[in-house]
Amino acid sequence: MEQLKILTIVTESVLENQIAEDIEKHGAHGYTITDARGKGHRGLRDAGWDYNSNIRVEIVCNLKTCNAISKFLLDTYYNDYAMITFSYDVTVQRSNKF
Amino acid sequence: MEQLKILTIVTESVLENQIAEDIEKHGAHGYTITDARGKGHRGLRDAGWDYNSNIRVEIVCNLKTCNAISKFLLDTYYNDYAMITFSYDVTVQRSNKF
Amino acid sequence: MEQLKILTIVTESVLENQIAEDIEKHGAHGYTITDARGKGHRGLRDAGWDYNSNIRVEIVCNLKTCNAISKFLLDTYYNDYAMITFSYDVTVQRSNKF
Amino acid sequence: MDPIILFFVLGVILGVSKSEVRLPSQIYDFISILLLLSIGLKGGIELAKQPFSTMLPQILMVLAIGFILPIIAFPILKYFGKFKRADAASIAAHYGSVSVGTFAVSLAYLNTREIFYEEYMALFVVVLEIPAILIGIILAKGISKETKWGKVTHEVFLGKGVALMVGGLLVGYLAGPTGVQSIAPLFFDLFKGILALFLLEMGLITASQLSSLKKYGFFLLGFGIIMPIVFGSLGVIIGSQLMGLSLGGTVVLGTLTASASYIAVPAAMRISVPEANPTLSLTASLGITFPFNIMIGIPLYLRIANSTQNIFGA
Amino acid sequence: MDPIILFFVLGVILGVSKSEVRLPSQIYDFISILLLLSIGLKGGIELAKQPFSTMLPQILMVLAIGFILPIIAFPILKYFGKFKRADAASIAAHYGSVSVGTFAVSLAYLNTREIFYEEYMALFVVVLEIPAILIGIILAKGISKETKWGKVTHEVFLGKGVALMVGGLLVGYLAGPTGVQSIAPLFFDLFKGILALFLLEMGLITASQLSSLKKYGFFLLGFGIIMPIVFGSLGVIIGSQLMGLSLGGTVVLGTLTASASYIAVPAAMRISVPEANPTLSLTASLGITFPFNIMIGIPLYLRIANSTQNIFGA
Amino acid sequence: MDPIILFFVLGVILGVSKSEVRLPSQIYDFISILLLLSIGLKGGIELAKQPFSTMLPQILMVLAIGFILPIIAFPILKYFGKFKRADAASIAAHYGSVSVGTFAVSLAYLNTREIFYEEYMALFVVVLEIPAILIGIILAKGISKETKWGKVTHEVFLGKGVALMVGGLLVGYLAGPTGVQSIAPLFFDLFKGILALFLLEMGLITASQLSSLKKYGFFLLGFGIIMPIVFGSLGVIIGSQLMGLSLGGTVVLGTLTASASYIAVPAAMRISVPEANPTLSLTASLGITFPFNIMIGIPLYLRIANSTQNIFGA
Ligand SMILES: Nc1ncnc2c1ncn2[C@@H]1O[C@H](COP(=O)(O)O)[C@@H](O)[C@H]1O
Ligand SMILES: Nc1ncnc2c1ncn2[C@@H]1O[C@H](COP(=O)(O)O)[C@@H](O)[C@H]1O
Ligand SMILES: Nc1ncnc2c1ncn2[C@@H]1O[C@H](COP(=O)(O)O)[C@@H](O)[C@H]1O
Ligand code: NA
Ligand code: NA
Ligand code: NA
Repeated sequence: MEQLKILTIVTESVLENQIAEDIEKHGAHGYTITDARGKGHRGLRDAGWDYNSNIRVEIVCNLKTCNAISKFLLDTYYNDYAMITFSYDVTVQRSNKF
Repeated sequence: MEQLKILTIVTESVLENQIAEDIEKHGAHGYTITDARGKGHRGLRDAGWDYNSNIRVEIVCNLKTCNAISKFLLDTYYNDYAMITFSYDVTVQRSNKF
Repeated sequence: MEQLKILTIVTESVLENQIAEDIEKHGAHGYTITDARGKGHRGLRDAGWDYNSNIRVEIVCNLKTCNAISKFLLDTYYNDYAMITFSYDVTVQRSNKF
Repeated sequence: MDPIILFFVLGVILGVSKSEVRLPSQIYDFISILLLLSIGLKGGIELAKQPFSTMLPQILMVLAIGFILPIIAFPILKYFGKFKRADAASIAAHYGSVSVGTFAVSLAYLNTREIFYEEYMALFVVVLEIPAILIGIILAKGISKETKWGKVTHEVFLGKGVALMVGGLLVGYLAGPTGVQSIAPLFFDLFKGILALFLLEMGLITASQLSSLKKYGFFLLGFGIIMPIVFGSLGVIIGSQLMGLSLGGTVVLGTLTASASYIAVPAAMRISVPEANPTLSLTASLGITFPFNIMIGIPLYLRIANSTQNIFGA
Repeated sequence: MDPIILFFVLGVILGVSKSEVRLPSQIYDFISILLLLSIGLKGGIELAKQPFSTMLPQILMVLAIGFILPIIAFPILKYFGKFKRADAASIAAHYGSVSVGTFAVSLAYLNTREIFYEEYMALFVVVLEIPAILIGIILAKGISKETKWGKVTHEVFLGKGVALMVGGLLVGYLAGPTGVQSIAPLFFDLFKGILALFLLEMGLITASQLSSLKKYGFFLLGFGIIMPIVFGSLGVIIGSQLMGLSLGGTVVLGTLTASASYIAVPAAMRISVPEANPTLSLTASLGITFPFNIMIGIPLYLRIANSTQNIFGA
Repeated sequence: MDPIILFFVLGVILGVSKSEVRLPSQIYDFISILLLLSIGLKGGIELAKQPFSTMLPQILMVLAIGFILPIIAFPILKYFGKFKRADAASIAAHYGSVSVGTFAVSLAYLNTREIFYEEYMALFVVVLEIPAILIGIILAKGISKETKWGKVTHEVFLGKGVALMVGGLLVGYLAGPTGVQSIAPLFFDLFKGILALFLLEMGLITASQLSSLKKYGFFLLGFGIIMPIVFGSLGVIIGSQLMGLSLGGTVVLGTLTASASYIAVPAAMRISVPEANPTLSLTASLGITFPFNIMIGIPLYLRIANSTQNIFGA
């Protein structure tokens, strides 16, 4: 069976709708989003109000989709938005649907 | 030392109490829950209101417990509820307590 | 390229500011925090009100920083506060900044 | 037009046009809690004025209605709608039960028109909310030993809806009209404003249900309109002829029987009849019946109540 | 019975019976903020009417009380309760400090009975809240160099509780009674309704503390009832005999000394005396003393105040 | 001093001193929603009293202002401020648009002084909010084919700010003064209290912007003070000389032109001109211009309006 990945993206909340679209366009079957705050190279984002909060997006997908999505997101948004992406191997139970 | 796992479950918020009980019954020593939203095979669950929001549950446990819990949850809920489970290896600091 | 880690810490919300300082002191370049609830050896922490809720902190860093942070946090807080830490390998896209 | 209905329409429009307006879910919770407590408190104050013995026959009558309505709806859904047993049972339970939001709108409607109604009707909301859930589960599963009745009972009586309304009723009953005066600015004066916000959010939610409507065909649409008219008429007739309610009280009872639950019942069904598709019942109750009732139904039940009085006498 | 107390009882019942009713934590925050600002604002308006020189002796007196109370409580906890040093110090700090919720209930209680009290008492809440924290830390650690006093001071003065009440006091003081009129509908008219919701949630939280009660034995139960009676009586006597407060003011001061903190102190202790078990102090202050005070204590302190006046003269 | 301004100052002080006071973001959302709806509702009621034909020239005039202001600001920012094209365009858009919070403070200011103003000014907020965004995008990108105008339009018209204000306007218009009466306790009576809480949070946010101020040098500071004075004077003169507004209406228009957006525009710019640094524009609009306007600007525009009337006649 194909090795599956979790791709995690932490980025600005304003991008939520756009990224959700992007993810689907690149063939992922789903995603999970939680609200987050944090700090990185672009300073403190402490969720105090709308324009300063993060989301944390997780996508279960295969390696190809993982690479395609992360490449697309970084190419499109990385220069202008707070963003970090990372991935790792997972075992998905009942994974036939991915 | 035994290899430990993180088992992650994303499912409907209405199941929170039941799943918390299930987890304990199967011998896990704890769990962590965050509120989430997302999309999967059963459509968009965007946390707009109670019946349409997700939770993300993480359990640190050994392989046996991980398998037992995920099997039980999928057998019990998978047909009727939005649910996804996945797991991966972790190193737990001060892991003697698991 | 150096192998990177995710270090995850689940602990009491009251520690948020202190831990954020500690993380930076030990050389990590950022962190991501989400609100959480959960159960562990120190009982149920169900986020009902301020003094009973958890945070879940994630740090992308190299092995050395990961070990330094987790050692420091466990030495400093583990005896007196609800806390669990675990880590695993990740691939970070555009990882040159870590 | 009543501004609270306009808020609902605004919500639907904003929802359909995919605007970014949303009430945070915690605010929706807060608003629901305020509404449920307010309704309970008002009911409790009035209850204190009634000798309980005169109420008992009315309560039993309402209880009986609660058992009968889902039993009427179920075969219609199963044989005409061709729904699976679990789905038919679940939808029937939603329609046998009541919608607190619709109830609140009917009170506001009558207040605006200065039509008197028995304030203790809040009690009937609670009484009607419960039996349909039990019947729904039995219709879906038979009287099976597997059903965790403990869990069901807990879900029904201690779910947010019933617990807060009963709680409000008791507080209102015990504190009485003068006692409650000090908390009136929050619970009574703000009531319609809070209801307006609630309806704004209901409009947004309704809009998000509309897309499922296409998917589930037109039977649901018809059912979601005809069923409340039938149940509403039934409620009006029983209220005026058998229970001796005032004109306003009759309208409220008709609204209650016509309305379909979207708080207590979905939660209970999701736990107890998980194989039922929750989208079906919510599409019908929220997407069709709720807007129908608050915009067309309530005035209609008033007309029916008027006619009934004219024909049969009050 | 006062409806706000009924809301507390409702919360306890719903909590004990494991109902699903909960205020979202953000709403709890919102409500706390409103209460703290309201109390501060009211206090500030009244403060503007007093020449500060007449207040100073009273303030110093209250400050002294704040230093003495935890020093009385500590040895009782350590030697009779057999608590570890850190736990005894932490609980002592909770009881030396005050509960804003209890204070608010005492104001509501006196308002209902139309008993006059000095409105500037809000100032004393702040004055009493702080010294106990310092004493608690010293009792736990000695006057150690390690203690990060900077952090402690920050925690104490800039924690939500003190910051908002002092902020409200200043705004009320500077804006004066006519200035504040325009914001009165939110901060004053809704006060008791908001307090009712707050007590509903406090009831739910209290219920969740009850289970720890069994675990920690009956010493805490006794302590949580007897300590407030002792401290309350002390407060009443000092208030009426040494500070020349009115009957109502005396009751309020008695309530303040009798009450135990569950906002500022737990936060400060968790950071500064982390080895103290927070469950112990919260079980006592929230699970026992808070319900005791709002249901039995406040009327009791009124009786004591009345007797004191009769015996010693006002 | 007006207590709502004191709340803002309190927020700044608490923010600067790193206190733990924060409104949960959901509460901030809730409060914004209430303010936007309230302002819309009030405007809508007044709008119903005007024949639309008399309004049209005024609307067109305001629309024109909205197109011109950012075109004035842009070259100043680009050539004197030496900002990158995208940053200059984005800041220009912020200053061409309006701040609803500042608008609300100006209404409160005039109400306190019992100075009459045209209540339908709320309509102008919406009219002024929009053109600056379009100009900002064109200034940044040229009239490029790549710009997703569909997305921009959606962002502008269906973003929270415009959608709720227009929604409120329509509800107020359709329901009329008597219809709206039932929801007045929430939307009108609480208005200034809610505004006070909003300003408390704005103060906290402003404080968090102050640190970026140092980083971005003193040009921003000067710009953030001089630009509103220039635009405010322009607004006053246009309002009194070309549009024939009352003294109060003139002050409100001056406040609108002087104010800089921090809700609709930042959101639209973040999506449409992402290469612009959002910290720059928010530091200026929130950290400088907002406090300047509510504390110094509004009284200043009143003085300018008075002088203008004296010199040119009303
Ligand atoms: N080293 C890190 N570990 C965990 N999260 C990070 C890290 N760096 C950045 N983040 C998250 O990613 C967001 C954007 O990062 P940046 O673009 O570096 O400012 C931050 O606000 C954090 O939430
Ligand atoms: N491929 C995926 N990646 C991440 N999360 C997913 C994925 N598929 C489903 N989920 C999450 O699991 C929930 C239930 O999934 P489903 O049962 O497939 O609808 C969704 O609402 C998502 O939050
Ligand atoms: N086995 C576990 N799996 C996942 N989360 C855990 C586990 N044990 C503890 N936690 C989390 O860590 C917090 C503190 O744990 P503890 O100190 O063991 O009470 C708990 O409240 C949980 O949120
Ligand atoms: Na019904
Ligand atoms: Na005390
Ligand atoms: Na402007």
